[in-house]
Order: sequence, then structure tokens, then C-alpha cells
Amino acid sequence: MSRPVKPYGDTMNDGKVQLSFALPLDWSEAADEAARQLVAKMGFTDVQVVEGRPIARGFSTFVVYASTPQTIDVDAVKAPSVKTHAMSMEEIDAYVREHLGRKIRIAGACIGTDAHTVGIDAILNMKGFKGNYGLERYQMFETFNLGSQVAAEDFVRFAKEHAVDALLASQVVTQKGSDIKNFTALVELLEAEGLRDRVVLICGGPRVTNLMASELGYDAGFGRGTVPSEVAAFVATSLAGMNARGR
Amino acid sequence: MSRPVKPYGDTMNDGKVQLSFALPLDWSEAADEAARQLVAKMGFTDVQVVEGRPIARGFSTFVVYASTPQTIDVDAVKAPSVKTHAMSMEEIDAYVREHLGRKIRIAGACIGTDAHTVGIDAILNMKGFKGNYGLERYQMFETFNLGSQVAAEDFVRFAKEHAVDALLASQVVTQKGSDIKNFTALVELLEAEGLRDRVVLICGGPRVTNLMASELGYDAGFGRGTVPSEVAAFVATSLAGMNARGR
Amino acid sequence: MELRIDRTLVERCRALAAAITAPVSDFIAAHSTVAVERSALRLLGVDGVGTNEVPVPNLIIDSLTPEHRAHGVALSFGRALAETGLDPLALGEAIAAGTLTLSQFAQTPDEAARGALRPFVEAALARVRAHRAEREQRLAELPQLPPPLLYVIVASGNIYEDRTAAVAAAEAGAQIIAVIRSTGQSLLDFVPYGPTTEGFGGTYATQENFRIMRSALDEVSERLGRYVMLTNYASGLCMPEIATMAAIERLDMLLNDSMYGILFRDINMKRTFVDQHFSRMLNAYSGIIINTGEDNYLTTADAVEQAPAVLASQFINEEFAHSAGMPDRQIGLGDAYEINPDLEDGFLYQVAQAQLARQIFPNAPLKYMPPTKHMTGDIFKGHLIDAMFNLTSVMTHQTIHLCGMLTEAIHTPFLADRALALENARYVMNTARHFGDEIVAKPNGVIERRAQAVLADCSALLERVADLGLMHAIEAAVFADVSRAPDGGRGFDGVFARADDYWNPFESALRQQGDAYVPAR
Amino acid sequence: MELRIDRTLVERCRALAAAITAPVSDFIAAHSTVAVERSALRLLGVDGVGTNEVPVPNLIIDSLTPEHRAHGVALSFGRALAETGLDPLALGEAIAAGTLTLSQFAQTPDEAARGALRPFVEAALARVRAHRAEREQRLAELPQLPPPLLYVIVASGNIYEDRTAAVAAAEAGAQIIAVIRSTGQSLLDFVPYGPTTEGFGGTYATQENFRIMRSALDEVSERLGRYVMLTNYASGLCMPEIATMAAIERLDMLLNDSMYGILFRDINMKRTFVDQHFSRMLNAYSGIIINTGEDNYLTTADAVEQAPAVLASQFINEEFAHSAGMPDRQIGLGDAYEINPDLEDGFLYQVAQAQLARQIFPNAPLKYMPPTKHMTGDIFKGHLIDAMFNLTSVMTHQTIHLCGMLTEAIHTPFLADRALALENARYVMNTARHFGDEIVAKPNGVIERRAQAVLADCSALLERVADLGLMHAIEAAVFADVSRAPDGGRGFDGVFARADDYWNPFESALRQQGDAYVPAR
Ligand code: B12
Ligand code: B12
Ligand SMILES: Cc1ncc(COP(=O)(O)O)c(C=O)c1O
Ligand SMILES: Cc1ncc(COP(=O)(O)O)c(C=O)c1O
Repeated sequence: MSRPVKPYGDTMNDGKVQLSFALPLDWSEAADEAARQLVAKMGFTDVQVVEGRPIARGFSTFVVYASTPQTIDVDAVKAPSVKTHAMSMEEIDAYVREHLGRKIRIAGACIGTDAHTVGIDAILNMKGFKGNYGLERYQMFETFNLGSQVAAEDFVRFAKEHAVDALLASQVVTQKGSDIKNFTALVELLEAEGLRDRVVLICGGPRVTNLMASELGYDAGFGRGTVPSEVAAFVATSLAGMNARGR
Repeated sequence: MSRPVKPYGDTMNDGKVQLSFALPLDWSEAADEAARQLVAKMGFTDVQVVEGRPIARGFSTFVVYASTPQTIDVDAVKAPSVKTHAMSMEEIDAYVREHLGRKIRIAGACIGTDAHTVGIDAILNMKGFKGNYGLERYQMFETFNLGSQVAAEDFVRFAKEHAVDALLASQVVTQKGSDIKNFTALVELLEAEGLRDRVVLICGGPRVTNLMASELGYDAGFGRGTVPSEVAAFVATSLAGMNARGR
Repeated sequence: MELRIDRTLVERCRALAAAITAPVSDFIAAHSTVAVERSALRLLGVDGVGTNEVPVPNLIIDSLTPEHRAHGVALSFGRALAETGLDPLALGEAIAAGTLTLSQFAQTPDEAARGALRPFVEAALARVRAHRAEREQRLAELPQLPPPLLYVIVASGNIYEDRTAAVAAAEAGAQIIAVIRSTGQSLLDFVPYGPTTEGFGGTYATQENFRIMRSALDEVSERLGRYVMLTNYASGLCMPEIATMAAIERLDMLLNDSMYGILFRDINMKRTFVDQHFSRMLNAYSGIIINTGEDNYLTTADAVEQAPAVLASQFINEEFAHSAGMPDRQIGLGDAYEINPDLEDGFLYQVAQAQLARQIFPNAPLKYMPPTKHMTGDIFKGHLIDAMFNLTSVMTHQTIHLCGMLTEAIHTPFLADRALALENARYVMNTARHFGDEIVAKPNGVIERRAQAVLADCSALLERVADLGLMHAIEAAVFADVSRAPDGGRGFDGVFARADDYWNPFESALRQQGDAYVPAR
Repeated sequence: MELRIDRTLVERCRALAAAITAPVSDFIAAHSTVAVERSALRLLGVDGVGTNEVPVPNLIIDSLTPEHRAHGVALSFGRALAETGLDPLALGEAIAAGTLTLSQFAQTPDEAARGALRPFVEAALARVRAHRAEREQRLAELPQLPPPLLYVIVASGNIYEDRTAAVAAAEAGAQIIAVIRSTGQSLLDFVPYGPTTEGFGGTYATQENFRIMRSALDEVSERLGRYVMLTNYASGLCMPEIATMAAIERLDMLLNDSMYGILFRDINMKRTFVDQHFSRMLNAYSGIIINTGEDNYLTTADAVEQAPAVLASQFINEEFAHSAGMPDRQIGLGDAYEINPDLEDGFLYQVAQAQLARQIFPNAPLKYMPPTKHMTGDIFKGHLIDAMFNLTSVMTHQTIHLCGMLTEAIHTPFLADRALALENARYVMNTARHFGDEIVAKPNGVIERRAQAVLADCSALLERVADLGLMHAIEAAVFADVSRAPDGGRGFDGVFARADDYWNPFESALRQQGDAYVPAR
């Protein structure tokens, strides 16, 4: 089936989009017109430059409303969710007891030069996030929080030495693609070390999507607003699956 | 010469644009991904869906940052300004005395069903706009303010009967293209009546640009932020030109 | 934040408003209008359209001779009912079809005619009361969030698109939905009929459209567990008829101003005064909250200068409403956040004005309108101006809060614009929920002095109006710089003097119950 | 809006802060660090880099034996000057090139060595004084707009892009420009050299980069007719050296906190204490306003809970600054608007906290940081949270106002983001310019009680710190839930005890002038 969808302003399929951007130009009526033509070149129709003004010598900013002719077939969009197994902490602990019969060993770190630990801490620390307890509070998880600026080498070495079942890598800084670089380095190193298939490998951060994670070779990716139980449920069910398949 | 320009985020030619739009979809990770793919289909690269959330059953809204590969050649953008002759009220009156030797008769109206008189009043009324006096205050202008919801027929009849030199038509409501329809009707009627070449014909309103005005067959168009003296200067110099060419 | 204001001056203003409206009330008592008569028919059950889509009530009233209508339509309609045995709907259709005319019935004595009408009058009143009771019950079961009640507009022109938008807005947090009327409807001397899909900058107010929206909102109210109110526009040439339709379709509020139509739509003042009175009696009875239109003073003129005129209009609207039997809690007096955003300390003046109204009209559900005039294509700044408006509203305990749209200067609201507007209001009002209660204005400071000055100037203005008489004051352009002649403007030919035996069964019924009726909160 | 707070409790907190810092000051007096010694060399005129881009000051200090450096580098450098006749720059280069070593000079008597240094010491001090005077003169000629002084960051990583951004920001209304440092620079035990174009999340702080920005801002200041200030980051392993470079290049402010490096960068506490003292003496002399980093307490923990810790840190920072000879007007104590935007009445708590700091530190140029932690990809809501922050700032008379960016959660600011941020601040601060002066907090209301509670909890916290001793308190994780050992963390090997005859000519010179010096406003 195909279900084509367009942006919605006030009428189905009107395609309305708001844009704003700066141009390296002094403001003038011609700059407004340049903005209009530029947005038209982007493929929009019914382009209205509703605001244009100077913000500094040589720079102007614009607000534009326009219609896009593009549609997206929603049914063709693949974005498998990792948050399917909604379970409470108690349920997850029970599940692990039943299906694995032992504690899951899980290690988390802010890799590369990234020092933004709040996100990974929200998943790991006792306290958790949005009233959802962190993995340290789970009876059936043994949690290692390696903190910030952890080199991929150190993370992998730790995983080996502590026979870790699941690795959680966090990246918050995305400037110049540094997140992708660091995530890729980690997965490559795990493969080089022959560890990749033996662990559940998860990445997370505000710009991470599950789709991007699987493209990078991760088992799952968790983005903004993730709560610990979503991660715990994924890890538990994945490990149970791996167990069943006899890893 | 060609001077290609791109949107500027924080580096020349990075092409950064902010977009926001709603989709008629319940929110989910897949909806975020649909938004991302849609913006990619619009031709943007480096698409980041930085926000996506439900706003009602069946509707979600998104904030996206992305780069456009499009450039606009600023030197090729034609947008002749009508605000070239910066003159004060006194200078304009003096100019009219010298070049025309008589008062200019000028009529303004909010045409069609439009009842937004504040804009045209700002140009015509004594008080003016932003400390710039309105045409009624000029010694060398005789001003007729026909008010709101003036049919093109009535406006043209009035112009004829009062031997008006310049017509000022205002349109503020733009819904469903009503402004274009009304402006077009006026110019066509003037042509039909053989009056078009004998008057200075001007349109204005917050979404009007001079370019659009000339495409519609007007002598000039004035947009947001117009002050009366800009209009007066244009009218005076145009009439002087017509006089010189012997209209 | 209580301001110290001169209570004797407030009393003086109220006394002046009473003095100003008294002669107008005498005029009202001696006159009726075609719209009032059509409303009586609608209440009795007349409905539908005849040839050329002309509504049956119009066809009937237009068929009356001036002499005839001076007695009111009711009695002759009652005679026809008695003599034909038809019910009002069928009778109306027959008259519309031309098979009957009212003038042919003259036999029945007055008492019998009244008797024939009585069951229909009582049924109508019972129906209105039932709706009022239903509203109260729903409100009890589905309690609203505390005020400021977040109010947004829908305006697509198409009632079905409006319905989608309204439901989405309710889900996004709206507590009141207004369907903006199509441009120019207020100047139509009839009410369009049926569901409509082609409005211009708004959607026609029709009874069927009211019904479609009310039922959609009832559904979403139940789903959300909170009652979502519906409002529309009454002021205009059909003010009493729209009040009638609203009473029947359980709208919760109506735009209804005693002078808006005169000043801003060039509707004849006598017509407006008579119409607003009848419609307000009915609104009072229906438990409908009226919204007055003081914000309109500020769309064309400077908000700092016009502040006294806004307050003066509030006093006059209050007095007219009282004399139509409305309790304070149904009088949603208007104001707007329209001071130039670039004026230093403009926020302080807005707070002063809003708080002043709050203190002078403590029991009125004040209606606070958002910034519109100074909104531009800069949606980012617009969103901020709306935030300061939201803050002012929660600080000064405004009741009915129209959410400002960041795209005000661009287009009638998109669905997402409404969501952003509601989020803006919710964020600001929550983070500063009790701020207004936790501060005091500095005694004799800028805020207090501003409030005092506005009150003083308002009382001077009212003195002048009282001197001139309201009608002459309007002619002298005392309000909004607009001059209107007592016998000029639209709809004057629909005003007529009552004959001595003029009779309108609803008027008497409503008047009897009027003052006594106090709708539950 | 003056809050009634317990003045004796404030005095108690000050006394506690003095008690807390006194033993640390004793420690400081008995120690020096490699960074302090390198600063002495830089002040004397040593500059440049040797092999592997290692700065000459580092090469020289690293060449000293522990015994040697315990006396301070100055005296032996003076001997070398006397014996070689070179100037400091040339001498430094020679040492860096390996053609000379400091240990080879031992002949010159101490007094002669001091004498050889004296002209360079005096020249350095004169240069710093001249810059201070120039700042004062420029400020007089190009007066700033009244506070809150709008402060924005540039952070492209490339100093030339930063320059473009900074000039644009100044034109858009910024009064202070901060160049954010590249990630991790605070952990480098040397200062990079020359103009740099490859930073990460920020641009390296180098003397040449300082110069490039200062000259660009001087130019735009003249064009705009108002002095635009420049700031950078000192805290970190090179705090004193950055203070030196800033003094020489006429920066106007520096981030400089007595505990930030310890808690948030795991820099050794002894190193930090010694370094902050010397750098602050120099800052005092240069007329540079320091900005402390209390906002950092709020990026990881809850802002409502951490409020007492923020205040406690302000007291400690104040006391350390005083003991380095800083007058109040140079002590930019920090705080941030980081309470969860969805907390009911959160705005009231922010106002309470900001006003509390304002009253306790009436002469300090308070630095107010914008919301960051709770900002999301919803730029529209983010812009509103920034507006409420702007309102709080103008109401409570904050001095140094970091403008919040609507894209905080997304990227380091775009040029247009900064313009929007400045417009937000300008709009809100203008429309509500005197609002704070025109209201009073309700006595014993939510705002006043919150301020009182924060003060009380702060004094309890300081009591505990005083009991434990500052170093042990830090070890006990009293601050920011972070535990640091007195001898742990980075840079501990750069701390050393002073020999009895330790000498640093600048320290003595600065100390002499210290308390007495009061920079003009
Ligand atoms: C707090 C903060 C800091 C603190 C960090 C303190 C700490 N110990 O973490 C301090 C002040 C130290 C800091 C420093 C810097 N920061 Co910072 N910081 C932020 C800020 C304000 C909030 C981040 C945060 O804590 N979010 C809250 C958490 C709960 O959300 P989260 O990280 O998204 O995590 C959730 C999900 O993503 C997910 N998740 C995250 N990780 C993982 C991992 C796994 C495995 C899973 C399953 C889930 C998961 O679960 C979490 C809960 O739902 C952001 C701006 C913002 N509002 O986002 C900037 C921001 C991230 N910082 C930024 C920058 C540039 C820096 C600096 C480089 C600046 C500088 N030059 O000094 C430095 C360097 C730090 C470094 N080396 O990395 C930029 C990044 C720009 C970019 N996109 O690349 C931002 C966006 C600010 C900005 N606009 O400039 N920062
Ligand atoms: C004030 C106002 C009203 C007032 C008008 C009072 C009056 N007497 O003018 C009232 C309340 C009556 C009103 C009613 C309606 N309004 Co209205 N209104 C506005 C508002 C808030 C401000 C317009 C304004 O006065 N701007 C200030 C003036 C000075 O600016 P300006 O018009 O741009 O004029 C300047 C220039 O454009 C130029 N200019 C303008 N005309 C001309 C002509 C010439 C010849 C020249 C040289 C220059 C020139 O010079 C002026 C000075 O610089 C705008 C929203 C907004 N903020 O823009 C909505 C707005 C224009 N209204 C709108 C609508 C839909 C309506 C209604 C249809 C709503 C309804 N269903 O009832 C009605 C119908 C009115 C009608 N029949 O036209 C929409 C239009 C949507 C669209 N783009 O199509 C807007 C944008 C609001 C919205 N977002 O929905 N409105
Ligand atoms: C009191 C009142 N009635 C009616 C209206 C709308 O009337 P119209 O339909 O004539 O635009 C307004 C508009 O603001 C109003 O304030
Ligand atoms: C006082 C202080 N110094 C320095 C910094 C920056 O240090 P770094 O370069 O380590 O990020 C901050 C950051 O917020 C700070 O508050």
C-alpha cells in the first residue's frame, strides 16, 4: 500500500512549510527577491517572503512560507522502533531471571572526546530519568559506568576484561560528524577484536535514531527522551534471543 | 558578473536552513524518519530532525535543520527599488511646484472586499506613519481617501470624475490569491477605460513587492514598512517624467 | 497585585454609564427591529429557506406591512397557528411557499392567539433551559482547567476543515473554540442556512454549522475529560437571531457588543441598541457568556491613547448588559494587548490596564485579546510578544484568553500555529502561575499611576458622553474617532416604533426571569 | 523588588567563607605552580614556541630541577639577563633553542639579578596599566549601553570565522563577545600559539587569537560608538597564563572560578587554588572582570535543589577574589536560569534566586547564564524560555547577561541565532525595563520565602564546609556531588612548595598595589 503524505498547513495536502535562513547580503528589496527566488529554486511554490531584515553588515535574515510539491509515502518509510517491549523494571527483572537466569553485565560510556555524561547517566544511574529508574537499580543488571571521554580502545578492553554482555555508547556532540566517526570506530574495533557478535551493542544521544544505528552496525539506537526501561527491555529481550539462538 | 550566494549558518556556503512543518500523521519514530526523508526529497542534505512531536490525534509537528545545495546569483536578481528618490515632504512639495506647477490629485482605496484601511490610511492621513507625515499634509497633493471595500468600478469612475493623476490601491488580505485577483481587475478596467496611460498606478500592502506590481502592470508596488514620503516621491517624479514626455 | 484605585471614581463611572444608557433604554423599550421579530419566529420553531435561499423568518417578516409589524409578529403568527392548526415550522413553510399569508388571519381574539402560541413559547424556553442545564451538567462532569481559559480561532471557510482544526486544537489544549465568521456576514440582514464550505477569511455562522461544531466538540470533550466551549459572533445585523441559534445549539459564548457594529461596521445605532438588548436578554437566559469588542478600538488607534476609551466602553457594555438582565459572570468585557512592543515599559502599561479592568469588574469573565496590530512576519519576535501577553493575562487573572498566533501577520492560523500558541500560553502561565499573586505594585509607582490616570481620563470621557447623550456622542466621534449619524448606517430601515399593543412573548418571558436568573458557574 | 532577607545570616555566610578560605590561603602563600612561573616569564616578555610547538615558557620551566623551581624562576632568569645582556624574549628563545640553560648562570648576586629584572617588571606592569587606562578611556568615549550587558558566544573553531561572527554580533547589539575555547583546552598544560583555525566546539585561546579579536572589536566599537567587550576562559591548567595574555591584549573579562576546574575538569585542587590566586591578583590589576562558574552546578543536577550550593560557591568565590585584592566591581559571580521550565511557578523561584544574589552582592557585576539543560529541539519553546530568563535578568538587575540561543540543544550558534537571541533580550528588557523597580514581592510570600530558604540552606552548607575544611569538603563530595582527592586530579605535579627565599617579582608588585587598586567603572 502507498500512503503519500504532504506537509499540512490548514488544508490537507497544501504542502505548507516554514523556512528561515540568513544570506550573506546586505538587506534590500533585492535581497528579499533573492530569497524568494532561492526558495523557488529549492522546488517550493507559492513562496512568500514574509520577513527580511538586516542583522549585521553584510547579513540579512528571512522568514519564508511556501508550499512543497514533494510527498512522502509513509508506508514505505522503514523505521523499526526499538521501544516495542514496554515493560516495567519488575517485569524486566523477572524476564531476565526466567530467560537468562543470571545478571546481565552492562557497560556504558561517553566515547571519544565527548564529555556529556548527563544522557548516559540518565540511563545508568540509580535515579534514572523522568521518574523511570536507571539500570543500577535493577536487580538483574550489573552496571558499569565508565564516564566521559572514554577511548574506544579502553571501552573494548574493559568489555573484554569484564565479560560484558551489552555496551552502551553515548555521543552528544555532533559537530563536524564527530558522533558518526566515534560510533564507527567503536564498532570496527569490536569487529576487529571478534567481539561484535557476542555483545548487544547500543548507541544513544539526542541526534541518534534507531535507523542510523542499524546503518552503523549497532543493534539499536536510542534518541532524545529515552527512558532506562526501554533500553533495559531491549537488552534483555535481545540477549534472551541470542541465548536461544545459542551465541 | 555572477555572485552566487547560499544560506549562511556559521560558515560561508554551508547552506543551512531551518524548516518547520506539520504532517498529518500520529507521531512516532517513523514519523520523524518520514519527515527526514521528505526534507531529503526536497533536495536538502545533512537533514537533522531536531524536534518531532504529536500536536493532536493524527498530526505531528517537526523542526528540521538541513543544508541546501541551491545557490542564487544575486547579481542576476532584478528587483528595481521604487524607494530611490529619498526626499522630505518639503523637498517633494518644492519639486512638484517646480516640475508640475500644480497640485497632484491622488486617490487611494482598499479595493475589493478588503476592509484593512490602516495601511492606506498610514500613507494618506495627515498623521502618516513612523513620524513621516501622510499625503494629506503635503501642500502640493490633493488627496482623496475612498476608504474600504471599494469596487474597482467605483474607484475608476471616481478617478475619471475627479481627474485623478495617481491611484493607490491597497490589498491586505491575500487568502486564496484575492489580492492578485483584485489588483488585476483594477488594471484591466483602467485599460478598458483607456485611462491606464494617463495615471500613475500604484499598489501596496504587506505582501506586495515592486516586482510583483510591475508584473501585474502597475507602475510601482510598495510593501511592508512603506512611509508616505517614499510614495509621494515616486508619484511626483513619475508625473514629472510623464509630463516631460508629454502625456 | 492589587492596585489602589479611587473607588469613588469607579462609582462615578458606573453612575455615568447608567445615566448614559438610561435614555437609550427608553428608546429600546419603545422600538423593535426586523431581526428581533425574526428571532421570535425562530424561537417558536420557524426555520428553513425559501426561494433564492432566503430564510423563512425573513420571508415572513418582509411580508408584513409597516403597520402590521409595529404590533410585533407574534400575535398574528399566533392567530395563524390557531386558525390553521399547523405547527410553527409547517406554518412558516406554508407562508414561505406563498400558500398562506399572515394578513389573512384576523379572526382569533388576542387571548386565543396568545394561547395558541403559549405551548411553543414554553417549549422554546424549556429547550433553552434544558441546554443551559446540559451545559452545567457537562461542566460538572467534565470540569474545565482553571482560567485563563485558552481560546483559539478556526477560520478556514469550510466547516468540515474547521471541525478538524477545532478538534486538533482541543487536543492541543484549547478550552474555547471560536469559528470566525466569513467576511461581511455581519452586514447580511439574514442568516445563511445549512452547512457551508465556502467562506472568506472565515466560515458562515449558520445553525447547521453550529450544530456540526457543537457535536464535534462534545465528542472531544468527553474524550479529553474536559468541556470544550464553543463560541461565535453575534454582533451585526442578525445579532438576536444568532443569539437564538446559539441558545438552541448550546454555544457557550458569543461576541456581542453594544456599539461594535455601529462604530466598526457602520450599522445603524438604533438598530444595534435594540438588537443588542434583545439578544442579551436571551444570552442571559441561555447562560451564554458575551464577549464585548473593546479590542477593536486598538486595531486602528494607539493603544496607550485609547486606554480610557476602552474602559469607558467596558462601563457602557456592562450597564447595557445589566439592564438586559445579565449577571456579571456572563459579561465578558474585552481588552487587548496592543501597545507597541517597542515602547519602553509598555509591558507595565499593559499590566496596569489589565489589572485595572480586573479590579473594576471583579466578577466579569474578562476577555483578553492578543497582540495583532504590531505583529509582523518576524514570527520569532511575534512569539515573544505573545509570551508577554500570556504573562500579563495570568498575572492579572484574565478569564477568557485568546491565544496569540506567531503568524498573525501572515495567514489565518495553520494547525501547527495554534499548537504553538497553546504551548506558549501553557508554558508561560504555568511557570508564572502565581506570580501576580506574589507581587505588589509599588505604591504610587508607574503601574499604579498609569491605572489611576486611565480611570480618571475614562471618567472625564464618560462625563462628556453623558453631557452629549450617547447617540450624539457617537455622532461627535467620541469613540474610535468614528462619527455615525443616529439615522445613518446599515439596517436603519429595519427599526420601527412599537405600537401600543406591541407584544413579543419571549421578551416578556425573558424579562420576568431576567434579573432573577443566575447561571451556575 | 527588595526582598527581606536575614542580614545577620548573610554576615554569617561571609564569616564562614572567610574561615573556609583562610587555611587555603595559607597553603597558597606557601606554594607556587608551573603555570604561575610560566606567567612570570610571559609577563617579562618571554614568548614563542620551540620544537614540537612547545611554548618557550614551558620549555624553560620544564628545564628546571624541582629544587631550582622551588625558588621561583624569576631570580635565575634575572641572573641570566644580567649575565647575557639579552632581553627576555631573546633569552627565552636561546634557552628554547638549547644554546643556553638557566642553571649555567649562578654568579650574579640576588640584588643584581633583581635589578636586571626590574626594568622588565616595571615595563610589564606599565603595559598592563596602560591597557587598563586605555580601556577606561575607550569606555568613556564609547559608553556601553546600560546593563544587563548582552553577551554572546562565538564558537566556530576558526578565529577568522569567529571574527566575522563577533563583528556581526556586535552590530546586532552584543556588548560582550566570548570566544568559546576548544574542547579540552582547559586540560592542556600549555597555551597554544599563534592564530588557529581548527578548534573543536570552540576556538583555542591563544595570544594571537586574542589580538585578532580585540582589534576587530575595537574597530567595530568605534564604528558603533559603543565599546564592545571581549572575554575568554581562564580556568584550567593555564589559568595564570591566560590571565597574563588577557592583561596584555586588553581582554575585559575572563571566566575564572576558584573551584570549577577541580569539580568539573578534575584538575588538582591545590593547583587550582594557587593558580586562581595569582591569576586573580593579575586580573585585579588589569581591571579585568572575572566571571565565576556557578552555572556548572546546574547543568548536571537539579536547579531547585542546587540553589544553596550555587550561593555557597558565590560566597567562596567572593572571598577568594577579595583576598587576591579584587574589588567587588570586578567579581562577576555566576548563576543560571536552569529550573525545569515545566515546573509550576519555576519563574518565581528563578526571580527569588536572582534577586537574592543581587541583594547579597550589591556591587558585584553578576553574570547570569541562560537556560541550556532544558532546551530542546523545539526552538519555538526555547525562545520563550529565553524570554522569561531575559525578563528575570532585567527585573533583578543582573549585570552580565549571556543571551540564550533558541538552538541551544542543536548546534553551536548560527549567526542568525545570535541575532534572534539579541533581539529577544532587547525586546523583553525594553518592554519591561523598569518592571522590577515597580513591584514589591509580597511579604512572606512564595518569592521571599524561597530566597530565605536558599540563604538558610546555604549557611548550613557553609557551616559543614567550614567544619570539614574546604579540601576535605570537596573530597566528601559536598559540591556538585563530585568527590576529588586533595592530591588527585590533573596538574598536581605542577604544584610545589616554595623555598624560603622564593621570589616572584610580580606577585610582590601586585600585592603591594592589590587592595588599594580600584579600577574605574
Ligand atoms: C549540559 C551540557 C554540557 C555540560 C556537560 C556536563 C556533563 N557532565 O554532561 C558542560 C557544561 C560540561 C558542557 C560542555 C560542552 N558542551 Co555541552 N551541552 C550541555 C547541554 C546544555 C545539555 C546536554 C544534556 O545534559 N542533556 C540532557 C540529557 C538527559 O539528554 P541527552 O544527552 O540527549 O540524553 C538522552 C538521550 O539522548 C539518550 N541518550 C543519550 N546518550 C545515550 C546513550 C545510550 C546508550 C542510550 C541508550 C541513550 C542515550 O538518553 C538520554 C535520556 O533520555 C547541551 C544543550 C542541550 N540542551 O542539549 C549542550 C551541548 C550538547 N554542548 C555542546 C558543546 C559544543 C559543548 C562544548 C564542546 C563547548 C565548549 N567548547 O566548551 C563543551 C565540551 C564538552 C565535551 N568535551 O564534550 C553543544 C554540542 C553541539 C553539537 N551538536 O555538536 C550543545 C548542543 C550546546 C550548543 N548548542 O552549543 N556541555
Ligand atoms: C487591524 C486588522 C484588522 C482590522 C482592520 C481595521 C482597519 N480599519 O483596517 C479588523 C479587526 C477590522 C480586521 C478584520 C479582518 N481581518 Co484583519 N488584520 C488586522 C491586522 C491585525 C493588522 C493590519 C494592519 O493594520 N497593519 C498595519 C499597517 C500599517 O500595515 P500594512 O497594512 O501592511 O500597511 C503598510 C504597507 O503594507 C503599505 N501599504 C498598505 N497598503 C498600501 C497601499 C498603497 C497604495 C501603498 C503605497 C502602500 C500600502 O504601507 C503601510 C504602511 O507601511 C492584520 C495582522 C497583521 N499584524 O498584519 C490582520 C489580517 C490582515 N486580517 C486578516 C483577516 C483574515 C481579517 C478578516 C477577514 C477576519 C474575519 N474573518 O473577520 C476580517 C475581515 C476584514 C476585511 N473585510 O478585509 C488576516 C489576513 C490573512 C491573509 N493573509 O489573507 C490577517 C493577516 C490576520 C490573520 N493572520 O488572520 N483586521
Ligand atoms: C464584538 C464583536 N463582534 C463581532 C466581531 C466580528 O464582526 P465581523 O463579522 O463584522 O467581522 C468582532 C470582531 O472583532 C467583535 O469584536
Ligand atoms: C568558570 C569557567 N571556566 C571555564 C569554563 C570552560 O572550561 P572548559 O574550557 O574546560 O570547557 C567554564 C565553562 O562553563 C566555566 O564556567
